[in-house]
Amino acid sequence: MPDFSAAEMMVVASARQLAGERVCFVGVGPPNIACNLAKRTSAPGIELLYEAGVFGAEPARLPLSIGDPTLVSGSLQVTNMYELFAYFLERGLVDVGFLGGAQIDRFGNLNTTVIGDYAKPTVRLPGSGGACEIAINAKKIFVIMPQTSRSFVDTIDFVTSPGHLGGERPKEWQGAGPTVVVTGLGVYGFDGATGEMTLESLHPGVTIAQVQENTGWEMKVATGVRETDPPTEEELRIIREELDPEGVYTR
Amino acid sequence: MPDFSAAEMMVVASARQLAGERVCFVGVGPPNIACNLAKRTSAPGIELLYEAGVFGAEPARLPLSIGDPTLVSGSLQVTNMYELFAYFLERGLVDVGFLGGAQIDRFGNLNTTVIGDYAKPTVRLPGSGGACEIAINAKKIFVIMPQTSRSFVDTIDFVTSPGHLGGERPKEWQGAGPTVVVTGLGVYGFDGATGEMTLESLHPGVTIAQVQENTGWEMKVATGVRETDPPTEEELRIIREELDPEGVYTR
Amino acid sequence: MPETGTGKVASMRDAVQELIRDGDTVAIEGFTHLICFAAGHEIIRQGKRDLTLCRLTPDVIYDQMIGAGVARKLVFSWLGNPGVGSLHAVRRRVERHDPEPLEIEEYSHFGMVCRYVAGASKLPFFPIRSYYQSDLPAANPKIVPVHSPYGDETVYAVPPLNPDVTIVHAQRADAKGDAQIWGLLGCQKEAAFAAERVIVVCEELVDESVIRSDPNRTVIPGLIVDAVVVEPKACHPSFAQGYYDRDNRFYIDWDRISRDPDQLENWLKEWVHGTDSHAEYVEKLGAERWASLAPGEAWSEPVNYGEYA
Amino acid sequence: MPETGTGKVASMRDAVQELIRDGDTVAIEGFTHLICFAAGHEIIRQGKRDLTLCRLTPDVIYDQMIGAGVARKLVFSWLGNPGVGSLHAVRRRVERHDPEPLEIEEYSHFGMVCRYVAGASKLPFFPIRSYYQSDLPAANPKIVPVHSPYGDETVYAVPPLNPDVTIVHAQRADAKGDAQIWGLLGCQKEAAFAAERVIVVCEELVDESVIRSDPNRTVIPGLIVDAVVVEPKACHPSFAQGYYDRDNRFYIDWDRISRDPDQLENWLKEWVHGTDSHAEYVEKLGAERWASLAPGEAWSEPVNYGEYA
Repeated sequence: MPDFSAAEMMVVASARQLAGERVCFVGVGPPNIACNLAKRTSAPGIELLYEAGVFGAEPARLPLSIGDPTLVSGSLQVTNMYELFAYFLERGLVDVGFLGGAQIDRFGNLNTTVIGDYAKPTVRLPGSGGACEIAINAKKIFVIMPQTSRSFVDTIDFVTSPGHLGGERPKEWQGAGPTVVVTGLGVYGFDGATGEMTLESLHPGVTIAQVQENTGWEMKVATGVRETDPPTEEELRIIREELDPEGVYTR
Repeated sequence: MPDFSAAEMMVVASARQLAGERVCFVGVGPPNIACNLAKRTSAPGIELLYEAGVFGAEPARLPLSIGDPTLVSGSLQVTNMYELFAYFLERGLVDVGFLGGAQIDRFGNLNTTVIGDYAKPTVRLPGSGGACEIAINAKKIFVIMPQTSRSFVDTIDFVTSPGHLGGERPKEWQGAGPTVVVTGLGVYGFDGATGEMTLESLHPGVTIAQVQENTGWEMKVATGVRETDPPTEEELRIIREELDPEGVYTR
Repeated sequence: MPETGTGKVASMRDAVQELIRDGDTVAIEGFTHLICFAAGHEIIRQGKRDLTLCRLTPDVIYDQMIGAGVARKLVFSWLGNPGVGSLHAVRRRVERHDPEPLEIEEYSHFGMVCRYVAGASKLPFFPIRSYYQSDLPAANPKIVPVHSPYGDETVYAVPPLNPDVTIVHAQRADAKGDAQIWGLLGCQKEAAFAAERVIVVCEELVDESVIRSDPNRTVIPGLIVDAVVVEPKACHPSFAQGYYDRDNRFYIDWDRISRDPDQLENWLKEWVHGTDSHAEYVEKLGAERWASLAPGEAWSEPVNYGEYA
Repeated sequence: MPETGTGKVASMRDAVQELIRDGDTVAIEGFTHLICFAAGHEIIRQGKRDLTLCRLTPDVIYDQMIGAGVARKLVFSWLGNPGVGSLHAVRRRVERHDPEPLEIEEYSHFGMVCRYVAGASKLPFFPIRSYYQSDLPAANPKIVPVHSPYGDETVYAVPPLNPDVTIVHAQRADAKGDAQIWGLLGCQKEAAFAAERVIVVCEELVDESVIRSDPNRTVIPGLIVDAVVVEPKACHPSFAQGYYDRDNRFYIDWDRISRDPDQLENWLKEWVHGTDSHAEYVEKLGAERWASLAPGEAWSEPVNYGEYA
């Protein structure tokens, strides 16, 4: 088994979950690397959609912001943001939306707005950006974020992007909500009946005890929880040589 | 006084009314010729907006349809129809909208939909096109149409584009409604208090009796009704040599 | 939703056969510009029935299709032969139910455009500042007032329009259906995003690299396209900016033809049923006619997107 | 509304002085691309006060402006230094009221975009499919549910946003303000049409014939433009597609600078108050830095609009 970082494991595990998916609404950083890795491995037909208004990007270098000029040159289509959000996202053309957050709860509700009180927060986070509408309109939501007992909490301070709430999703919602959470410790799914997060695989070397230590509620564990397959040599080569040669996001 | 046709008199009288106006929402035919004449005479700063999505057209030939390719080549901006109607018209940027119709009543309400019953009409007319929203959102409406007792009627069969109704315009409306009507017989305005059409000038050689014969109600006549100044040599030259050399709309 | 860009290029015959079913709601959009007559003709050739046809301006193409009996219903905002006069085949069916009634559903242009926008955005309604005191809402109960949640202002709502099939014509497209249009854009983008299935017809099939050299010019992404038909001159007698002019003579001739059901029938026999494909129609029209429709050149100033490697 | 295209070309100093008043609602739009930093710097130089600043992504430019004390309120949807981290000057004011509170009004990206669309269309509200069960409507009572007039579906409404002044940067514009943009378009068109007054800043002033050679590329018509400022490289450290790259080093440096009020103060002294104009700022940055930001060439395939005479 080759050496790899926790960030590399997260990217690889995410990329594998994209097998068979078509249209991905991505941000910069790990989701972008995961999608580009998937395109070269598990999901060759995947198309990348960026909220800045770019469809079918073929970035010639690692994009450093969500609106990097390298996303534009050589892409298939650039639209204004209204059409991107209305005709692609709201229309229901997005298969997978990637989200992250400062806090997540057991139902996959995400907080990217504030820690503390909204009116005078302890920490003012960036806010929604497009996350709220992505959460509601993408067919599936994949969450990538680091896992600690401060980020996996019993009650989040603010619901920026709704997940499974406490069960059923309203009929106006287009998608299934969060289906996958990938952290540095493992891969999680959600119980179809209760909408509750469930540990499905542990990254190599991680224990269930570590997961519980880094979760603010008692994490459900799937019967038959398994070990995440470690990154292959080829996956690591693509990440290290092609997608993030300077290791900005994956070292 | 040079010889001229009734159509030429209509175009010339309309063009003069455009003095000082800026953005004109035009159709093909007489309104288009009137606007282009105004641009060369009474309103050099006028900009032509076509519902097909063209702003700042500089047609190199007489456009034969509302979406002639000559309107596009060399224009300042081409937008999709949503943006044209929403951001130019609905926003309130249109100073003058030109309308016509098969029927008009004393309040400037226009019918371009049906003669007879809507469900099974005697004559099925084209319908609204953009006329209904132009009537409501342009700052002023100029009407150009032929005048007969069948077109100037007491009660129109269908209100396609509302005018002054029976008085006040609702607050949601952006403009003043119809302010000028030009026919082959004369030029009409509207009474500020009652919203009723009023004869303001008679084209050369036309009598008030002729106007009344060709109106389905008793037309109000302004005190001090005057004779329309006939077309000048220069106005006729521009129409005949530059704008409609084949006389499609003006002979 | 089609699979990843493979095998979408099809003949018009196959595209119409596979993607349009009797009873479908079909939009052939294009405002005066890029009206895909060739698609309409193929629909007539194949004898499709009971279609609901949607277009802002039914134009001569829907007069031909309705005259040929493919449609049950018409959804529109302006019913005429632009710059010429009436659509007589449509009028006969509306005024005299001859040879049978035609159901109509009528809006204004902006209303129709916003119906496609709502359809393309999956919105249950779209608000517009129109229709106040017009008789249109009485004639069409789908046009209803809606109150602003912020106060006492009232605007009107139109419902979404989601065609089963939208057909758009583009100057150039790649094999996956990424399509670029310049000149009048009408509401093709909205009508395509609103549709369940999309047929892109193009003047020229180009390499993907041409599309990627100017991504701001792309109107329709291949993502939503089911078939790509390469059919030059498919818009005659309407025009394709930079490719051919509007054939005004045809629009004038059509007024005479469509006034008389027998002449219309004969025209369809000769020009639609009598031709096997649009290529034959184009040839039949003759080189001289095409030469008279050829525009001069007026090229856009290119722009530099920059290489960011 | 300006008079017919004459005399709109102005210096940044004059444009800001004449068109922006204390207390105005100002939008400098551009999503990561074409963010007109030079306009923000001139607003700081002139010591404007009590502005309400609107932008989807306040970015480093509003951190600078808010750090300099020109703003009373911020309307936004994503508050960060993109790809780097936080906007510390903004955070100090929100978290600790240091040196004074900053009023905020918060939406999602799509909500902000639709506020401009509503403003540009004079609609009293705009419906969107977002916000269900999010805490955002509780935090911002202007986000309200609205029921479809066609049934029991509920969407959310956002109110129109009509800035007093919108500033947009374009790659090229003519002297009347007809502006062309390629690459990311953000919501500049909507923000400009929504505004009472519009300042267009451009990399290059071109002859009207260049604009007219490609009318589909025009994003803003001169009709709605009050001033045209020719200010090359005005977007540094953001980018102008085909002209210069994003200066990522500056975004990273800013994190350190804005963490410390004294460093921020010194930066403003040196780079904003210490320069008389953006031309000086550009020169001060140095030829080497600019050379490192120069992209390679990637030209669009031109298209033929055709001559129809």
